[in-house]
Amino acid sequence: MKNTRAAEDNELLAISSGEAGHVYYWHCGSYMSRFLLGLRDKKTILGIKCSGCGRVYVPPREICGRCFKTMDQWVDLGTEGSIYAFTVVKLPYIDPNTGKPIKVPRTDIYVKLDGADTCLMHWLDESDENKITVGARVRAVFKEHRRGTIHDIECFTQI
Amino acid sequence: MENETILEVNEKDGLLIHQGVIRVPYTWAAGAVASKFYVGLRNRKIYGVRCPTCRIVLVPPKKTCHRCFGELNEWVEVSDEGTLQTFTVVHYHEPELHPLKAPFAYGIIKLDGADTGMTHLIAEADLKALKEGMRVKAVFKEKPGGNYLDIKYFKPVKGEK
Amino acid sequence: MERIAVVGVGQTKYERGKTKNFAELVYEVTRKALDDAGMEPGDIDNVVTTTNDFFDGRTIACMAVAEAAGSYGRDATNVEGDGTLSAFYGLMRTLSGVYHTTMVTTHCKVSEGSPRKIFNQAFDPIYDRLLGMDAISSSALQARAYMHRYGITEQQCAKVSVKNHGNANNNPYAHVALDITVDDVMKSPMLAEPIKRLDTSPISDGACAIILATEDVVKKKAVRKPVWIRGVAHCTDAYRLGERDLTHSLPLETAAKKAYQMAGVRDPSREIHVAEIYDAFSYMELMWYEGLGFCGPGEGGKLIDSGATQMGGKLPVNPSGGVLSAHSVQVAGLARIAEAVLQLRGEAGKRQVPGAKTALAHGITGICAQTHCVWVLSN
Amino acid sequence: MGTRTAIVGVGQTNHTSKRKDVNGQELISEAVKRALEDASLTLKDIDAIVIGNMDHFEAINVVDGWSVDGSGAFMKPIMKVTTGGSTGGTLGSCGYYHVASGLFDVVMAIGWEKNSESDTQAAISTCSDPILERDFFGGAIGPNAAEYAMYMKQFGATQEDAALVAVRDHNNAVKNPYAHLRKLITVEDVMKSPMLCWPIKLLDSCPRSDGACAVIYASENKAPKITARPAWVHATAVSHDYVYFGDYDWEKMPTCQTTVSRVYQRAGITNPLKDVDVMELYLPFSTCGVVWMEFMWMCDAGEAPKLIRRGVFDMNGELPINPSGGVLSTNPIGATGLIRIGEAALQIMGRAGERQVSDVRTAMATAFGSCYWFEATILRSTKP
Repeated sequence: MKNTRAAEDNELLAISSGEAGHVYYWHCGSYMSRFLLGLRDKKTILGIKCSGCGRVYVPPREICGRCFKTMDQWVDLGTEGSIYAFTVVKLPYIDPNTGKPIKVPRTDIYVKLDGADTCLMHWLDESDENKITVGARVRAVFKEHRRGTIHDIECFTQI
Repeated sequence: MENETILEVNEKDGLLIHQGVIRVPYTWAAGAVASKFYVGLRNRKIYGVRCPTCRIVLVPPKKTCHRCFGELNEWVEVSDEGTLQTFTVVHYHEPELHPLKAPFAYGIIKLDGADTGMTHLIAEADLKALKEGMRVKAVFKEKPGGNYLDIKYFKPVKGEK
Repeated sequence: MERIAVVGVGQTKYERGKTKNFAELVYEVTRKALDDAGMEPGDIDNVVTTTNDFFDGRTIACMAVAEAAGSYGRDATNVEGDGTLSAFYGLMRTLSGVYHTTMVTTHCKVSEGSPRKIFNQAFDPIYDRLLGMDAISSSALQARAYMHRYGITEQQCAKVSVKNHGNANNNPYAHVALDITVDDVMKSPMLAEPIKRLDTSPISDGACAIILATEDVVKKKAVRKPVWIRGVAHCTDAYRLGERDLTHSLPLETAAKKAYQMAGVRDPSREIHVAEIYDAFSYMELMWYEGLGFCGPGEGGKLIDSGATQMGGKLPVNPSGGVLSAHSVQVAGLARIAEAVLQLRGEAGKRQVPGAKTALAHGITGICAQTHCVWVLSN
Repeated sequence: MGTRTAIVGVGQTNHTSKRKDVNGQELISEAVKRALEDASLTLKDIDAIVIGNMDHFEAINVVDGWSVDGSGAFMKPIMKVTTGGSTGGTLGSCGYYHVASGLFDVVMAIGWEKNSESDTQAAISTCSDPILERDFFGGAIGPNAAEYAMYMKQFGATQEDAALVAVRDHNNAVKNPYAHLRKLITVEDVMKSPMLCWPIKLLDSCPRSDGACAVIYASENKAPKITARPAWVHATAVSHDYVYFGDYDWEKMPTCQTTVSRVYQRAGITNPLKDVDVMELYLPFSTCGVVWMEFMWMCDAGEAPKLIRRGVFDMNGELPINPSGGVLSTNPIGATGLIRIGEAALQIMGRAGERQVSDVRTAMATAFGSCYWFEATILRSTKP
């Protein structure tokens, strides 16, 4: 950035943003709040069912995009499901939350909870890809101290 | 909480508000043109470029003229003194943004030899006495960092009230 | 141009700290717009959403509202900028012959992020971003330049604030309705000279949606009170403030002339019956009067003094209370169109301008309103 | 009915990993000047401009206004559209609708990205929902890897089949002077490259690039005066069906199927192998070049490896795919989809240089991004 010895005509500078962060207060809304409070207070995963097409969505949301209808049939999906897809992240990319590299290896999974039609994303407590199979049964492991975020589930573990 | 987006959770009437921070660091290439400008500032010289078609000198310099879209490569040195075209005295505090503590002023300065204005800070001045048309002069930073604040600010030329 | 109508509009109430998330806000207004148009979701054949990744705190922010806007199974796209531009793109799609009925949505929760920092990111990272300017301080440079050149007074700007905050009392969607005097504005805290607290717009959250349809659809669906689009244009100034004439908006003048030409409007001050314009700061309304040809250059102050732009005046401007009374950034321009539509339908309630037949809506985007978009509508 | 519209000019930068010598505006201006030159037009001839990128890669708010010094939008109409990875396709559609509306005669679409200015993965991960998915989103690679793992299991396809796609695209890029990665590779090179997410390896994946692309659209009145052989737009379509990454039914790529069916139907295509002469596909991973073929009506389920092994999609095959080298060789994200459209147009116009496929009358371009959203455009040498 500051190579003062370089020849004037060839010197190419760059401007750095520094460490500045942007704070956000995201409102979860009533549907997502109920889902998160389910994790926090009942250690269970809630979904919502569309009365039009019968699809069960997790995370729950106000509308079914397919039917363009308000949904109100809450479904308790429990804590178990199967792995729909996974990836073991090995590249320590910059965490947008901290500006510092993430810890690797980290296993991201798409879990299809029993009774749901969509997947929930989370972490799996296994980073050896040879020990993970698509379709394997998994269960949510809840944290002791829960505060109403998706991380009230510590991770999923293979049953 | 490390590697977690949500730092704080607020609850009100059964509704949650999640607080988080996005901290993606950026490094913007200045490019050859702006680099030359900043190398100039390091030597306490302010460079602009002349557009031969539009017959104007643009400061700070750029590669393409916005008016005629012609390539600009005729470098000219302009004065470190100029005229204050407009200004504002800022009274609110925004410490993460403002390089100076309020009250301070921003101005648009047309340097002698330039045809476009340059936005910058105004300091070392009686803020109540600022006026359009006032003569101001660049104050350079002691240890240049290769960015826009290598001119620390502009200050009124002596003799100006 | 083939005749295209605005057939439905929907707005949320604008307020700070709305508890609905992006999708829920958008669903509220798409539902309202459909009901307003007497249409079913199946009648919509394509969607234009409007998002800003910085305000929403995520890149590809349009993902969050796809379902709520009705994008599932439909051709959908996303504009980043003022809602007047999204609506313009929606108009193009409706005119293209490929689609016939377009849903246009926009939402913004200004209160969730750091608006000053977000605005600062519009400045050039290579050059002047480090100065730390935001909307207030950069607009203050423009306000002073404009006022200095034409001898516009702070009191004249204050009159805009008094008028619009007062008008907001008649608008159930408005965020900040106030009964104030010029003196109140003058005594409100100075932020960046000459802009004081009451010269500025509030931090508002909200959403707005409109539905555009071809004349065939209007006939087929027997749309009640269609409002026809007569002219639209947008235009952009130079990027750097030091390269512009800050005292006179050439892009606004250019966009307005083009929109008037399309609409066959020769004398806007007589042919426009009501205008909803983007007054992010009080001085802007005066400058935009001039750019829109409501008065001559430098006569914005005189026009507000004359009372012509008040309710009951010759050309009421911002009967809704304008952006000064509700500023949900990317929504504000589309809200101007929605308000103009309500006026032309005679459904603007207590803020109705009687007998309005031709209305103008206006949006801006960028530093010191670098881009302007002008709409002329009629019933 | 709308105005018939054609592409009359294409310009792009020499894409590379990092352009220190230019800032974003200057990068854009290179593509704009080349597009104007390609169409023998000047900026005065341009009635409106559309621009797009992904905000969190460069952190520039109001890119449309900022771009003026590079895009040439001074005192012109400009607007910004963006849909993530598919932004380039979105830009092409936006340029097309500007002209098709009858409101503008000559319109320029510009896509750009300087991926070198931030950590691409950090910026892209902010596209996921902060409340729910951001911390678990390691990018599109996971599902695509799983997709191919299942495909291999179901149909007996191999990693070498995907490697053939990587070899095809990378080696085509050697003949494209604008491509970022231009190195001849072999199946062995692909197989030996580092495993990123089994079974996807480094050479199966797209790079990140600095680059810009500009494409000029013109009305039926103007197009024939600008160029003797314009590339007429016959159809565009898009599918934005999903909100959360977890919603996606990626085993079946429904967004791809919907979009492709729509454009084929609108353009009267029933058998792409016969009816289309060249394709520029947004394939972020080589595996997509195997799995998605059946969703694009190229073959029956599981048959793609046979076609690939037979060289059907090679430069001298029945339906060449990605003569430019595709996304695997060049990926300035906001421009990537527009480069596909620009390259498809160059093929129709007969201006694709060494990468030209002979006698192209129908070409197709696609874009892919965000929540597995999909866009497609069909271009022809004849008016619609």
